[in-house]
Amino acid sequence: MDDKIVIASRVALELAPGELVNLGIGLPTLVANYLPPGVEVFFQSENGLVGVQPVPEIGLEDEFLTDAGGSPVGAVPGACAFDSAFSFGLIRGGHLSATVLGGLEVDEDGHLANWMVPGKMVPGMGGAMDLVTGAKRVIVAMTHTAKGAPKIIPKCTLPLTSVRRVDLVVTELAVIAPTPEGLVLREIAPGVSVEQVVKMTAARLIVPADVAQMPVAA
Amino acid sequence: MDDKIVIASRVALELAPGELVNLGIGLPTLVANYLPPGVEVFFQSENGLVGVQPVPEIGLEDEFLTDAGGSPVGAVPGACAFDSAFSFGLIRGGHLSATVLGGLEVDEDGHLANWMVPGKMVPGMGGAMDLVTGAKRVIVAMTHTAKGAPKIIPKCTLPLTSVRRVDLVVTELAVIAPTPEGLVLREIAPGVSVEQVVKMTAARLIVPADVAQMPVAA
Amino acid sequence: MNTSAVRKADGRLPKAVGVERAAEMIPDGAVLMIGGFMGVGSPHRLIAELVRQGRKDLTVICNDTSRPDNGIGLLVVARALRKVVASHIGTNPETQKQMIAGDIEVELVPQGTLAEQVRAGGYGLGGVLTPTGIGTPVEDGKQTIVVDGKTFLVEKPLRADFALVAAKRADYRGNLEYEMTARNFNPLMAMAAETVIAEPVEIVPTGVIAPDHVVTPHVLVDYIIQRSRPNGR
Amino acid sequence: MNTSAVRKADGRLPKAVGVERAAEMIPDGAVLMIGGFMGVGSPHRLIAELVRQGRKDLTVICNDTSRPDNGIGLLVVARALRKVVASHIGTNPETQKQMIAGDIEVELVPQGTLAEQVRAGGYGLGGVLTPTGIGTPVEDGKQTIVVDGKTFLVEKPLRADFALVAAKRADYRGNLEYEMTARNFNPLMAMAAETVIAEPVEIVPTGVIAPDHVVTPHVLVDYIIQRSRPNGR
Repeated sequence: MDDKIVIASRVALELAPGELVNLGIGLPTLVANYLPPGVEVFFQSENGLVGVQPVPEIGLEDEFLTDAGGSPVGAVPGACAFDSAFSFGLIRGGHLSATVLGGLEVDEDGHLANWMVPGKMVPGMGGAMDLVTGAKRVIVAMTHTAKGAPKIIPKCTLPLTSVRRVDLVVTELAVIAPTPEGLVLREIAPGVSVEQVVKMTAARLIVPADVAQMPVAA
Repeated sequence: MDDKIVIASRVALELAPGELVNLGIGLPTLVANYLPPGVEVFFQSENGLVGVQPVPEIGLEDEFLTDAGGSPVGAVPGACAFDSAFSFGLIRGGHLSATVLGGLEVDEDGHLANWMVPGKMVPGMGGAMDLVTGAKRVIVAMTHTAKGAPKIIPKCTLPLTSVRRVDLVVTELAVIAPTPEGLVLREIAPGVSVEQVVKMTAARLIVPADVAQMPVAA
Repeated sequence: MNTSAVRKADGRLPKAVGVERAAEMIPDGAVLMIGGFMGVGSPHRLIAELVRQGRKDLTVICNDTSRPDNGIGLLVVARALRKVVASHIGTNPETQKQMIAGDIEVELVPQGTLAEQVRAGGYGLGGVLTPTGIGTPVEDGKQTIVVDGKTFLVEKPLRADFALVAAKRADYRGNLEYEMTARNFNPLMAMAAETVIAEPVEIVPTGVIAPDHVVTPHVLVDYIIQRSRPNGR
Repeated sequence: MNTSAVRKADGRLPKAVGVERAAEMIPDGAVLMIGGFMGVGSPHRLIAELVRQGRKDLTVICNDTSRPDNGIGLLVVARALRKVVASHIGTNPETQKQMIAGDIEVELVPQGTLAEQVRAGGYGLGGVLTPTGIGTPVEDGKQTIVVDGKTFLVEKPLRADFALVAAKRADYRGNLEYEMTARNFNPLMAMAAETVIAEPVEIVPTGVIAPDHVVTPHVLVDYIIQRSRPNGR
């Protein structure tokens, strides 16, 4: 199965009915496709909307209704539009149940780096720093390695997004929970061994006796 | 002529077309009645409206459209309603051309005291401190004396409303401009002598050679 | 906040509750934000019910204590309050009387500062930097800060256990719309409390309020007070 | 801001100006705030006209520099900018290229901080106390403050010479209403500049926009861009 689907479908299980959730551009956006039936989650787009949904049908795009990447979206009944200060009031003020973001590095302190590679890529942090600082739960959705190199490492080498410890890291291989004691391996993907995950992870992993198997999309 | 009418009609001449103005409850509210013909001024009410006007006709009152004293008002075409933070953003942010307030004391530094008499009257400052701190021009509209005692004094004895120097003081006897040099007597009311004004004023007044006569409502 | 309400199929609690039930959620000693300006835009049914249930020792953050026979003034007269944080109490002699007698603690705050403090509490900001109050008794005991050579007061964020807000309309989900000067502190308070209870004049189907006209999104609103029923049924 | 426009009978300047005239008011070297998010809600006619007139050395405060062929991106490609304050430049390789070459100064700010800085500039607040950026490069060289044991960054207010804002509708007076995600930074910027120029999609008679739906009151708006005329007349 595609790595992205494994990750997105697993993250979807973290979201409860009625929650307000922000999905980052790219992989995190896929999460919306894998919500269990009957679970209605409200999606925020930081450019100013609660109630984002995909454009329901070709031809219904609206140039003034877009996601944070500038792509057309739709709005559910009961959606609400607002300015950027209000949008980040929701984010910074703890009104967001969860944010799902991509990551470049996560370390043993649960710190995330995902907004710049000095000298190479300086796109800017956009809303990421506020999201990681303010959301009730921060879920990192990323591939376990980049070009074979582990992304979960002892100490971030890239500039941090926030000093707040993230709550969960979901990769195509494992689900890892940063805790005050360190990174705890909670689940492993079907067909993957604990040893394989440990090998692909540069950071120290705490491996409990009961590592569950990751539930993934059927 | 009634003292209040003298004061209100003189203050009205200070307002220019298109300005945004906040009138305090009581005497300052009367100013709106004396605008010169053709001068359209926009009145703000700090409880959340730009475009206040009197209720046009008995029976058109709206329980949700009131002034800062809770009394029914009307709204001009093109009025705008907003929350309290926005309302004070207009005030504190310098978007208000002028505020007209009552006063208990004004002193030689141009400081105003108008919100409490310790041990006697502690109503609270409401919006007065923000108005005096933030408006482009602060115009004090008050009677020259209270029970015969001067209200324009060397140094305020009551707690200040702001350390900002007010711009103009209009009483039934005189128009006085606080300046860095002190209180300058600009105008005297018809039938009043400079000596009389000086006598009714406890603060030192700077009296230029050319003290004009106060224009008052016909 | 636990209620015994039956959960919906998706696990969520219903939002529409009777005014009695809503008031019962609020314990003695709670910290409340209550919207309204001289009673305009105050949740009058909730206030009356709190008085009827005999609530005590409340702390109320509000613009003013209105008049003795109106809005938050009724809570003062019923001696339901231990403390008031407000910008103005001058129109309610009962508040002044209880304050002088030492029965109620009153903290007076400039109106614009109060609005920003409530907003800061809801927006996750560390405080408010304002020039208002510098050189006056408002400054006493407070931290100041110099930014680019100018001195500002550092006013702390405010939060509450409950926000009781009045709205013109709610939809089934709890999106809120306000009317004219009845908006005032309501949308700010709806951001700044653990539990938000809204008392709308009207309740309309979801979608009736256009997204651009919703002022308080439903995700902030925990409960809406049910319509009052004809003949009390 | 002086213009040679004929004054109205009451002494006020007319608000409706042609896009050429509006752009002419903005000198080289001016500090601008420009609304929009990835070009959505940006004043496209004003931007195109600034490019056409060859404006130079502008400082622009904005959420992002969009793409090279869209919105604020066009100003970057035209090399009209000396400095950009933004939260994101990643979708415009031209901005990154000019930044690396030292042709343009880029100051990156977290989006929520940027929104509050613009708001603080317009609201007369001394700055923003935010937890965002603590312990990251954003903190470098900045003042911090401890409030109730928590540390916050002190981020300064932002102001501009001109705010160029896009709106869905203006009325004759200049009241503005926005549409969906095209609102973004526009209403905040309309509070924070000496001169505010609004580019509405539609212009409607005064009174058409209900007071509860006006987001930016006309008193903040100095000019509105006239309708584009059929056949350029």
